[in-house]
Amino acid sequence: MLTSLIVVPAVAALIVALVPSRRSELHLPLGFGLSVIPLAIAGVLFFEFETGSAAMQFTEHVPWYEPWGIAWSLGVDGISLGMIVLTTILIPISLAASTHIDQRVKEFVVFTLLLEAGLIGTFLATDLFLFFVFFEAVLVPMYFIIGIWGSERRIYAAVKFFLYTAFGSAFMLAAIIALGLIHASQTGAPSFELADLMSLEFSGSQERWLFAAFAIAFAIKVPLFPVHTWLPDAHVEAPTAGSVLLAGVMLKLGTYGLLRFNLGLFPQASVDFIPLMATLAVIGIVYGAIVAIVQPDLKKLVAYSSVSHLGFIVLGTFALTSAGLQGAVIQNINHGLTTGALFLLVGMLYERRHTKKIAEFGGLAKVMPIFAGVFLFTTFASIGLPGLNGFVGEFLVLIGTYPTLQVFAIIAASGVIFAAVYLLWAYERVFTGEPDREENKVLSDLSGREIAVLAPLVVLMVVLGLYPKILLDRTAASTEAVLDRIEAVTDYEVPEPGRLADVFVVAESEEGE
Amino acid sequence: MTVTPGWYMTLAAVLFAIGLLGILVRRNALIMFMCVELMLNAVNLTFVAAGRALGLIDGQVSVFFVLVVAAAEVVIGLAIIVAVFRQRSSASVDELSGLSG
Amino acid sequence: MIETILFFVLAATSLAGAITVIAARNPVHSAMGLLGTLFSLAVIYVVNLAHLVAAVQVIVYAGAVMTLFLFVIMLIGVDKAEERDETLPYQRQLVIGLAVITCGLAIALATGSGFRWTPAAPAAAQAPNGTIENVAEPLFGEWLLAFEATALLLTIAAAGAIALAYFRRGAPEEVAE
Amino acid sequence: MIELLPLVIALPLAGAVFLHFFGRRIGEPASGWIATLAIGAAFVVGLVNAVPAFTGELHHAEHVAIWDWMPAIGASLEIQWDALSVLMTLVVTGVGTLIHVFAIGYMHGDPRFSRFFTYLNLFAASMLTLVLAGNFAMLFMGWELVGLCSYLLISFWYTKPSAAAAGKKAFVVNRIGDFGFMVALMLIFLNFGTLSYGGVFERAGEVLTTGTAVAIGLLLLVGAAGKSAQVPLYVWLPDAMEGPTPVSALIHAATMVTAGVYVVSRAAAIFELAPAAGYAVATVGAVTALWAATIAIGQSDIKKVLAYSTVSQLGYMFLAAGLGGYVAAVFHLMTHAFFKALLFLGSGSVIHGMADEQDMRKMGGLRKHMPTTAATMGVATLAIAGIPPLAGFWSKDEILGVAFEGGTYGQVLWVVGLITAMLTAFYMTRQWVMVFMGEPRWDDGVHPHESPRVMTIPLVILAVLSVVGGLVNTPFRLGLEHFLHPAFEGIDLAHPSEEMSVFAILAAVSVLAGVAGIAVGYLVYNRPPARWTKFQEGFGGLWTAWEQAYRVDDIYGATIVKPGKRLADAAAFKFDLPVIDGLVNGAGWLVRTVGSKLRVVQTGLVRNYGVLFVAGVLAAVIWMVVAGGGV
Repeated sequence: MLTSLIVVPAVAALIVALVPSRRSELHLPLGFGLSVIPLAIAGVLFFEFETGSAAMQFTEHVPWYEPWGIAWSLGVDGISLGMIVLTTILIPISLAASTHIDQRVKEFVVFTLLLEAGLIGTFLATDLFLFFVFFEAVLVPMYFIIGIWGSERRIYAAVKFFLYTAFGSAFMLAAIIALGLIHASQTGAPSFELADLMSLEFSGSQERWLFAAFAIAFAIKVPLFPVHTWLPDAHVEAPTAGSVLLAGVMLKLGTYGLLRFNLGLFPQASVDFIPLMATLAVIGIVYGAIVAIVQPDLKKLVAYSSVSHLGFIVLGTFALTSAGLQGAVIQNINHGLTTGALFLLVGMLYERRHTKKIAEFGGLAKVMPIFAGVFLFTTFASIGLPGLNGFVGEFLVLIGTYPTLQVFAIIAASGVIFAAVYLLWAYERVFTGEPDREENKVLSDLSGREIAVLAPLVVLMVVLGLYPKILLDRTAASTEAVLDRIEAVTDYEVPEPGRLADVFVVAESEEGE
Repeated sequence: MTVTPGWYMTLAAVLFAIGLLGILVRRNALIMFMCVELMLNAVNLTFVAAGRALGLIDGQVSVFFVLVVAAAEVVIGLAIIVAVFRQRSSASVDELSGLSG
Repeated sequence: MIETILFFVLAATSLAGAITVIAARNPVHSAMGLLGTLFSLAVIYVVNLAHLVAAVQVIVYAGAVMTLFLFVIMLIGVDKAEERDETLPYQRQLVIGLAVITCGLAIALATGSGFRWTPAAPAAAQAPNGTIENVAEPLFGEWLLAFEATALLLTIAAAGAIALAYFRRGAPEEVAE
Repeated sequence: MIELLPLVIALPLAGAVFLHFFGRRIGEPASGWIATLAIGAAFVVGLVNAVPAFTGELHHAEHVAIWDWMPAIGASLEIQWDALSVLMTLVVTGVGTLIHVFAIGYMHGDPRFSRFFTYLNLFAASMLTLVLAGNFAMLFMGWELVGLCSYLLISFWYTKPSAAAAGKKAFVVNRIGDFGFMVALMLIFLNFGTLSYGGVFERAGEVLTTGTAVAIGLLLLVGAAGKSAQVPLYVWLPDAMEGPTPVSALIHAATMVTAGVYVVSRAAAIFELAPAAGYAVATVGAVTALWAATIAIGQSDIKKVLAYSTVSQLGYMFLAAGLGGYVAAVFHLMTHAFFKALLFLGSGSVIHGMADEQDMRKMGGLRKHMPTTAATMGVATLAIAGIPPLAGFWSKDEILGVAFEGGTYGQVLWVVGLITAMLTAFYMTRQWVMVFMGEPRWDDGVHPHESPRVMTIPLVILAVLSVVGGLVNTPFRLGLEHFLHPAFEGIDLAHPSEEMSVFAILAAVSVLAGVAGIAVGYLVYNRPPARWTKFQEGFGGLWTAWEQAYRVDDIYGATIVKPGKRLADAAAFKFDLPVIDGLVNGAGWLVRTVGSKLRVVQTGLVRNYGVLFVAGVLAAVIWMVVAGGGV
């Protein structure tokens, strides 16, 4: 079943490629139609997923290159399930939102479908080598999507995006190979299987170096604070579909990697690196939000807001508490939905006015009430209004982080204020007041197609906001497993909030006698 | 004072050095070519002397291969020189700097 | 005893030939120098019992290669003397520098105790006799593949030379004075 | 009947959703009535379920679970139904219904009529979620949703830039308060492992050290101050007057702003353990009361006076709650909801009649043209001034009584409270007299008329409530205290002293203060305007300070907003782009320059290459010799 999830998009890309470019009007609908199949498979996978167990399910294992122990082995568990479903949802939506693309539609649809195959592969791979192959493969279609269909400085942005990520993943490759060799030295045969590598013994500094190598690659992808400057450029220049997929799924490769590989393979190093990663995350939250406030360009504003939101996810991951981890995994998906919707909306504005500058707009609510309504709705979901999905992730992360990282949690909570500031201020400048410019007066409101594109995201935002239990149940077991393993291997004690309460009770009763 | 193979080796080394010096110093393409020939012959000498020292006939066999390579090289080299010189009058190598970076 | 005298004589002639190759202003003189070196080497081969090699040396090298050289020299008409000054900047100084380093290295190795010529295999009691049979047997036995490769190389060389010559004819006739 | 409780939230929510989609098609009055019906039904369901509370059977909290929300932190959507939430529900739905009826008249002719009622119903649902929440997470959900609705309703006329800015300001300042509230939740979760009220309040005694209790108390105070517009974070309420008047009445007088008082009362178990936090709440309350009262005196906009009056009265409630007088606070909350809603609606009908004129200096002599409004606002003015037997007297007097009993510090606060009572009486009378008495000072073309019956009926009902409301909890028959007692068991409620003599003296002093305020107000402002300015100059610079509300907005602007923007600009355009991006592009530049330097080596000359070649070989040989231990 999992292999079909990867193969179907690839075959779909092939089919679309075979359609002659004369019939260009066929490509997008065909691509959209084909992309619904993986969505169906992912849906089946989601409901057949056994909620209780933390083990990898639906695993497939086909030896690829025996001497080095590389295998086509796939598996899904609580952590990656959400991301698979999110990817299969966002691909059809971004295709449907790309009707404004006129030149070379065929290549666009082919690259998007290949991107989908690569992304799903990355989340499903349980063999590190296979993971790396997909991790790199994903860059190529995105490079072309940004490079060909982007706006003015697209070449610069595409090259910067590609080189930056490739630079990071070079370290990761070295670490993966090192792992394979260590495995060979300890157990005879080299292997890249995640389960095998988890049982390896490392010397102190060795583990820390390997952790650092993986962390660099994923930190660039997340992006964490110092290495984030490729994101605004990539987002501003990418076409709507590119931005949606880049923010919605590709950034999560970083957070997913940190959780799956950094925490999974190097528990002791993760515990040692908590202060550093937490600091970078918190800086990302506050810095991303502050910088977002004064961005003149809507897309850059949303890009920096992504830096801020993903800071929350990394903070939740490295808080190493059950609520924190669950919050991080859920926020991965919620951020994908809200920011995806925001980018779709900004894209629709761009299609109408061919500009993203906030100053160019004003008083649009009068001209486009439905659009303004949906934008406000998404803004509040992104700010983290309870009842909508943004809140669930952020609240879980903040509440979960406090037991271990008190000061960090409080500073991160201030990010909530800045989020309100920059988004509402942007909303105010763009939508309220009288439309003063002529071009703004004649803008058309949302068309049926656009509403159809946004509707599933809006529904999901409300459903996940009020009833996140369907997702929380599926991730709880896996995140607990990660924590138990860290607790078992290292001397780190996962704080059970409330146990403190019992502790107090016990302590007091002893003092009492 | 019997002649040990080492002597032949040193002679070959000196010949090689002279050939090398010739390439670096002279500007005329043909002279440089001859120097290359000189260096190849020095190598042949080492092969033969080593073969004699080690009692292996292979030393002399490999001389043939060096010879073949030298011959092929001369053929092509001279053809190029002739072709190039059709365009330019002087034989100096320094004019041929079209491939500069 | 006789071998030592022979060695010194032949060494002298070959070195002299080599020096004339690089020193002579007229290419023809350097060609003659090269020829001298080749002949003295041939004799050295004989002294080292490499008879076939000596014969081949004389026939192929001295005969074919040198004639080709002379032919080309005459064809292009570069047989007049040319000035000896150095055009490239730093070239001369660099070469001298390298020469000094090389001599330094050579002397250091020669006088240094550590570096002795220790052949990998023990010195053979009996030096191989380079007769045609002795050489031919390994040439067509062990080294057959290499032999075939050289055959291929020669055909390519021939084709290359013709190709070079052939294309030239198409090009407009430049005046080569 | 308890199972029907979720309906209390569901009905207004359903109303909001229905109107959102079909409101425009239903058209003007109908959508208003549907909304009113929705909240009215909620009131009925609440009333039905409140009967056991009145009869005293509801002696422990009932729980109705809806569904699991975030199990990892003990957060689920569950309703807690005890005396406190009963009272709050009835106030919210009761006053809410009246305001909905009023709004149908007030919003007549507005193009987005149905959208307004969608937001009003959504607000009602959110406030009820807040009030009925069974755990802190759901409380926080209601807390923020209420902030959302206030944002939507303040900037309802979004085409007015000032309204949009006011909405954003309200939401951001509320968010600052929510930040404090969230940190409090973090502390609670760390210590209790769950956020449900049951888990927290029962074990509060054993689990919390006084230090953490004080910390949680103070953080809850920050959250409450943000929502109930107390001293540091009150700046958003006066600007919130940009919204339509029914909004001001419902949200910024009766319900939302009281959420802070509700939270402090709900978390009484925690404040019980932290007297220091209690005193902090009381002090903030007293300071706010006095501070806002002084500003209200100088305001000339009819709604601004009421806004600062609300801030001041909320200060009173915080004063009582801080000293442990939760019943007094809730009692004042209820009575205040009645007469303040009445005042706002009254001002709404005045504005409606005066063609949206809000400046009192352009009014005067309206009692002849708007008799009902004048009469009902007169009643409310007397009530808020604390004239017996009206509601305001009983509730304010009980607060002052609680303060008086609260030890020496309590008595200091009592004095502050007394002064504020006098100021309150003064500025309310000033307002009433300027609007309804004296010579008409209208602009030309304005001809005030009495509002239609759909607006005046709620005024009359609220007037009756303002009169009757006080009798619920007179010292002779502590009705409310008895009613609320089950919600506060295990907490020793502070209340005024029992002996009649102390009560009598206190009552006399507070009535005296009230009457003095009214007298001064009446004497000064019943004269032609020239007389006013002479009176106002008597205060010299103070009066202008009050008028400009001590220029607090400018101070905040200069100390927080402007530096914040400069910091953001510096971070974005001086640090992020040049430095970090610079580093990245710098790497590219570095590679390019090194490359161009190396190009020189490629001369194209064979002999140069020869030299390099030989040099390389020599280096390798030397390295081998040296490494090989040759020389």
